[in-house]
Amino acid sequence: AEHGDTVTVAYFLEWPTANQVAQIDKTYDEAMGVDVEWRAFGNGNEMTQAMVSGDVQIAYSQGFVPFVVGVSNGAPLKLVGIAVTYAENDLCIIREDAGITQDNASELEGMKVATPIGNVTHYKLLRTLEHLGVDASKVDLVQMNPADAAIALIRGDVVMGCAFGGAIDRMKEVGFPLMTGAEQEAVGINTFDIITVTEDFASQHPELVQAFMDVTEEANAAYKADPDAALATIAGAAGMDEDGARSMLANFGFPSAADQKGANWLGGGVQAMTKGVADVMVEAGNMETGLDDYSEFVDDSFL
Amino acid sequence: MAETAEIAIDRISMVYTLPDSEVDALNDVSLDIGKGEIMSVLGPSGCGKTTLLNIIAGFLSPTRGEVRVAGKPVKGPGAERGMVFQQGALFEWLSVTQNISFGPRMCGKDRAETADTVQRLLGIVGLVDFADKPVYQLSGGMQQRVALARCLANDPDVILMDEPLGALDALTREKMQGLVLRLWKDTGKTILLITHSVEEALFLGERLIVMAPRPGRIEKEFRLPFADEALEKPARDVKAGSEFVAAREEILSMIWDMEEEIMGDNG
Amino acid sequence: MAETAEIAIDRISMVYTLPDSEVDALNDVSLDIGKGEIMSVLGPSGCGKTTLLNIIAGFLSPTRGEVRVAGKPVKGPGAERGMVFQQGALFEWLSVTQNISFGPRMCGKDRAETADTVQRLLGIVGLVDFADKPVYQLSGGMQQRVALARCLANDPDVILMDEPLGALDALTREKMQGLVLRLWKDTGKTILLITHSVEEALFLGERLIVMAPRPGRIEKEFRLPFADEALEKPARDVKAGSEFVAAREEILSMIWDMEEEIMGDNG
Amino acid sequence: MSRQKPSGLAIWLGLSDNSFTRQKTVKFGDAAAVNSGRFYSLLTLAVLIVAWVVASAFELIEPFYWPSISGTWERLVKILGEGFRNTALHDHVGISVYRVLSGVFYGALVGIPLGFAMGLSSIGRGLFDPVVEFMRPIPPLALIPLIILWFGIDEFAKIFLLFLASLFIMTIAARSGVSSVRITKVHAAYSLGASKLQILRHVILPNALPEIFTGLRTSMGVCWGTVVAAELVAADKGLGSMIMIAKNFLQTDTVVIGIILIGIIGYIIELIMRRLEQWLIPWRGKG
Amino acid sequence: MSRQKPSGLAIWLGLSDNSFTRQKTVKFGDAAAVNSGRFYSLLTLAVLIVAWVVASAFELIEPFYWPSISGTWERLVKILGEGFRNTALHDHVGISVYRVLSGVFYGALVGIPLGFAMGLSSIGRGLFDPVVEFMRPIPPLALIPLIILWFGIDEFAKIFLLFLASLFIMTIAARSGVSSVRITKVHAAYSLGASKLQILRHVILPNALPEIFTGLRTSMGVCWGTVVAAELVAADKGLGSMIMIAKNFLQTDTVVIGIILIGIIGYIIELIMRRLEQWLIPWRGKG
Ligand SMILES: Nc1ncnc2c1ncn2[C@@H]1O[C@H](COP(=O)(O)OP(=O)(O)OP(=O)(O)O)[C@@H](O)[C@H]1O
Ligand SMILES: Nc1ncnc2c1ncn2[C@@H]1O[C@H](COP(=O)(O)OP(=O)(O)OP(=O)(O)O)[C@@H](O)[C@H]1O
Ligand SMILES: [Mg+2]
Ligand SMILES: [Mg+2]
Repeated sequence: AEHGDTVTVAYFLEWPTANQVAQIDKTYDEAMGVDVEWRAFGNGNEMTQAMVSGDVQIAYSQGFVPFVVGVSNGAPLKLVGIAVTYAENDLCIIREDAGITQDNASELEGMKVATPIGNVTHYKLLRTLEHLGVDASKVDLVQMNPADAAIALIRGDVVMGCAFGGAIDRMKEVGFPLMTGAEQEAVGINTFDIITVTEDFASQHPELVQAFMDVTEEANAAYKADPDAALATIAGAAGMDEDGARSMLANFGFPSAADQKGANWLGGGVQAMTKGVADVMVEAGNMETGLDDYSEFVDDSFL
Repeated sequence: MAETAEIAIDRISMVYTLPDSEVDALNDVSLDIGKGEIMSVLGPSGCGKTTLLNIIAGFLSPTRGEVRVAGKPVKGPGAERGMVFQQGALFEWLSVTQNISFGPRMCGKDRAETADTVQRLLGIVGLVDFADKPVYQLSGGMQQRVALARCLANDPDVILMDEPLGALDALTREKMQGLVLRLWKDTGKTILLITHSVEEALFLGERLIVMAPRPGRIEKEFRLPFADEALEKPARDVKAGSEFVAAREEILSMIWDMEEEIMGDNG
Repeated sequence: MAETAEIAIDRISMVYTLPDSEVDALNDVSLDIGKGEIMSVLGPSGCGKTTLLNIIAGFLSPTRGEVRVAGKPVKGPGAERGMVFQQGALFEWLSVTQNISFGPRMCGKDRAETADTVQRLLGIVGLVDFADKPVYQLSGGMQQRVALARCLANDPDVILMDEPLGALDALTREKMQGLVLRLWKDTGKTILLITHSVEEALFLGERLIVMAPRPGRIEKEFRLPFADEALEKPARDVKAGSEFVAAREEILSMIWDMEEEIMGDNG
Repeated sequence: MSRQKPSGLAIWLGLSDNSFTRQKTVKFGDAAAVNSGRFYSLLTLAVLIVAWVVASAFELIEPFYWPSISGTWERLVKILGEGFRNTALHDHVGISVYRVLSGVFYGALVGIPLGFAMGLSSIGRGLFDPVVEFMRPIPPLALIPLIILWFGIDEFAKIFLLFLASLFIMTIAARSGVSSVRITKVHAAYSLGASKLQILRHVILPNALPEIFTGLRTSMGVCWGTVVAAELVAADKGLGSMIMIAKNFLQTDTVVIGIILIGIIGYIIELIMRRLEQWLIPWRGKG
Repeated sequence: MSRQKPSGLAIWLGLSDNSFTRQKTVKFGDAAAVNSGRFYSLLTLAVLIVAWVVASAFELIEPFYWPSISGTWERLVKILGEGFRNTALHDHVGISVYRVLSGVFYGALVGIPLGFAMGLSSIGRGLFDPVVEFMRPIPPLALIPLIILWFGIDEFAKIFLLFLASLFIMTIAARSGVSSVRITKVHAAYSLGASKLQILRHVILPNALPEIFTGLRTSMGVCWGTVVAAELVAADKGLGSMIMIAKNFLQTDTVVIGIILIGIIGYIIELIMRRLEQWLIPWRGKG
């Protein structure tokens, strides 16, 4: 909440990011001159809701899809940067004993698949199914957060579980990715999380947003310079052990501010991609209508 | 209209309107009760006894007619008309003393004076040792004595009692009858007492009204000597007297016939 | 030991052990009740009347002594000893007929025969028109008539009644007393009846036992003519007779003194 | 003093005293003198509806906080026509109701005999008391994590959760039903020659029915609350999951429709139970 | 026939009849003849504990499904020492209890006057009846999505949810408390010269206290169940969030510890309420 001098930032557990060093070291608090409260969420949609209610001002690493869903429904959010890219950390794991691979993926029709609904994982699942020629409307999608999805997959309640974060490691004990991150990227299914702020917060406290982005940028740079130095801190903040954090971080990319300004990202790529995501969600019957243009919700001025 | 009656019941009728019918609970009832009189009311179930009492107490307004107490028309309940109910009308969250002092406290009477009154009444009803007990710890008979004392604490001119001893066992009841009689003699209050017991009605009424139902009305009125007698000789002697037994007989058969006529044999 | 008594109560004592004390509910009580006798039991609250009845019924086993019914020691309840309780012992989920036929049905009696019995009993207690009503729709007096009929349906040798009329109003009660008396006369059952009403005890007992508490014991026994008288002349004449009034007086003062002695004036 | 009779409408609306209250001089504190106040109920409803219409017409509230009346209506029509996420609305309702009924059914199936054993026998009471006393204060919701671990997310897991929610309520209701039987009734039955089994069947069981029914009503309410939670965690169908998924898409109108449906169905369940009770246990409270 | 007195231990264990039951010839169906059966309770406990020990020792169950006894103990010691996710255990407990108490408090604060208004006045009843009747069957959980949208994830939102959970319970309890006042008591007070305000204060209020207290007890129970759900969403502290987060990390031992704590605290709350009731309303059920 924004009680005068507190800023609340939403983040995910089991989602180790470079800036968590700054979270733990309270670099954010110092640079922004306020108390920064970090609240863990189970999915990006709840982040949107909390931001709509005014309790959260910044979401670090919100999924792209919840953002699109939110702004399409009139939620006053702004995308101000890219948090992480992570092709390999958001996957659909299929049970080994199901006997299903990319070649016979259409057998998924009529089976139960666990996924958080209405976020990046869901979007990627839809795109993956589309790519593999599976009729998504015939797959029995069960709304589950990653941790629950992992349990359901391990127990065999679902044949495939889609999740992000540490849950994937647990899932891999009983299965393998239907498509790897690399395979997905190859066919244009990109995966990244974003930094969003509420419109009010951006217009009333641009200096705080700026400071937040600056600290993040520095933390990313510091991490890239010496990944191992910060590993213990990051793992602790993410609620993971060091091995798990290391293997996940290995697949994370933290694009620099300069990169983000480029045409691939906030220079135009993101805006286009937003529209693409919206179209997919509308087509799959999950969203009523998309907007014609999402560029007003993207603001690269804080990079 | 100049009148000497403490309670003047002037041609009252009471009709309860039910969704599909009307009940004539009282039909054109008139009755005068003199100051300092004790009157008992007897009658089969549903003949309007409670209705009559509630009208005098001011809880109900009659469909027709009016009741005057001490010359003033009754418009609502008032502290000059005390009530004693069958049971369950004590405030169980209060102690004996607090129950008795309830009236004076509500009326804002002087505290010291109230304390004296309570002390005196506790003595009269024989509950001095129980002053600070919560009332729910008392036996039924004791509770009714508290109810009597609570009513007397406000020093009402008229006391209306609706089967005050109805829930007590036979022995306790006889004792309580003596207490009521003593109070009547000592305080000179005007008392109207409803009862189901013929014996009690005979014993406690200078006058006795027998009511009949459908429509509720006064069927017969008796003037009786027993209440006054009982002030002089032991209650048991009064009740064993041949006059008493004969009166009891007469009234019993009267009510018996009344019931038979109304309900057949299915009471 | 050859005996003619239907119920032989042989020096029974009953001690209830409480966590910190013992209650002598009955102390060395002996009593013989002849076949076809009707006996009433009177006594202040807590003198062990119910305890005594429960022992005869076989619900309690005495601490010492034994009870024999028709010569056989009582070890538990049995269909040859019927019970009538004060109230609330009817099965409210059953109709009048089902209540009355409960005993025969449980004992697996012939259906047609049971139906006849029920019909006959409905006639006796005057409830033919109410045969299929649920019992909770009946008035208190009617309910007790069902209880009587239910007890009779099993044709027990002995009927034990614990204040069967205690919850009824005065008029209904008088009528029910007549019914009990008639049943006794017609069926010739052995009846033991507990009551709090002196009048009832006098009226319904060929013999009357007055019990006293602490320890529970039989204080006095009377042999009375009124039950037999009432078979010939109207109940009201019996009760108005000078003999009756005198007996009433004697017993009342006896109990009165007993109570006074025990509890002082705080009943 | 004869009085004019007020109009039937005024009485129905609660604006005039009815025949019962008319003759009372003191009404304050007299529960029987409080009428339905229907006029004011209608007023409340009117104010709420007008407020919604006005707010919708002038777009005073962002639709994701509270939907417009027309939007909600359209959404309702759409869901009724197309269903929500490929499932017809009545299927969502049906599956939730089915889960609740199953949970209550199994809860009663196990809980009633358990309660009888505990109320009738020292051994039964001793054996089960520790478990019942310990499990009772644990809200079923807190068990969701364990139940997911044990039974996964299938129908069985949900119904098991609801079963647990109703089990202890039913056990305690049956136990107290058994314990509340008047000893005079049991004694009367013994004296009429009934055996233990007959007493169980013909006296104790009917006597416990009212409390068992109260237990069923309570169970229904609790399970109806719990099914929403059970469907939050993992569900493809059911009113609870409908609300959760709609929430993810910020479809506040669907959320509101779901909540209203849950309210209405909860109310209907309560009404049916009351009726059933009047019909099956007419003697209730009349012993 | 004098009988030998059984030993005090045998009576305590429920193996021998105590002085009350000893003299009864028919015990089946007699609730007063059922003793504590303590021996069998101890047996149940012993069997459960032995089963856990054996299962742990021989690793019969995957710790994922049910933790080993030693593992659970170690985890408990660890949580007691270090806390769970940087918050001491007593803080988790404290915040949950605080939320429940706040919710019940505000529920009572609003619900009691509301119930009084509804029980005492036709206007009050009319005005609030539609809202209360409609909201009552809606489980508070179903409102979570709306409450997050409106009030976010702060303390306020959680307490508001609990407030709603207790509000209707308290309203209905207060209303039925008011309606259950015996008319003879009110009439007696009028005849003793009491004014309406005095009747409200000195008759109706004390008379409604027992039902209000029952409402408080029910509220406590319901809120204690709801707090777990309230803490599902973005809670960093509280027993509910502890269980949920532990489940996410498959820490079944912590889940079990959390559930046991929730059970124990729920039980303690119930005990305290019972004590309070005996102390504050000694006249309960004795009117
Ligand atoms: N509020 C009411 N509405 C409708 N009818 C009523 C109401 N109160 C009483 N009656 C009817 O009015 C008649 C008289 O009732 P009332 O209570 O005065 O009788 P009662 O003589 O006191 O009877 P009981 O001896 O049983 O107390 C009865 O027929 C009763 O059913
Ligand atoms: N189960 C019990 N445990 C302990 N004491 C008991 C028990 N039942 C009765 N008593 C005591 O035994 C004595 C006799 O009780 P009992 O019920 O037989 O008296 P009663 O004559 O029937 O009284 P009442 O006229 O009030 O019915 C009383 O002092 C009573 O308190
Ligand atoms: Mg009356
Ligand atoms: Mg007795």
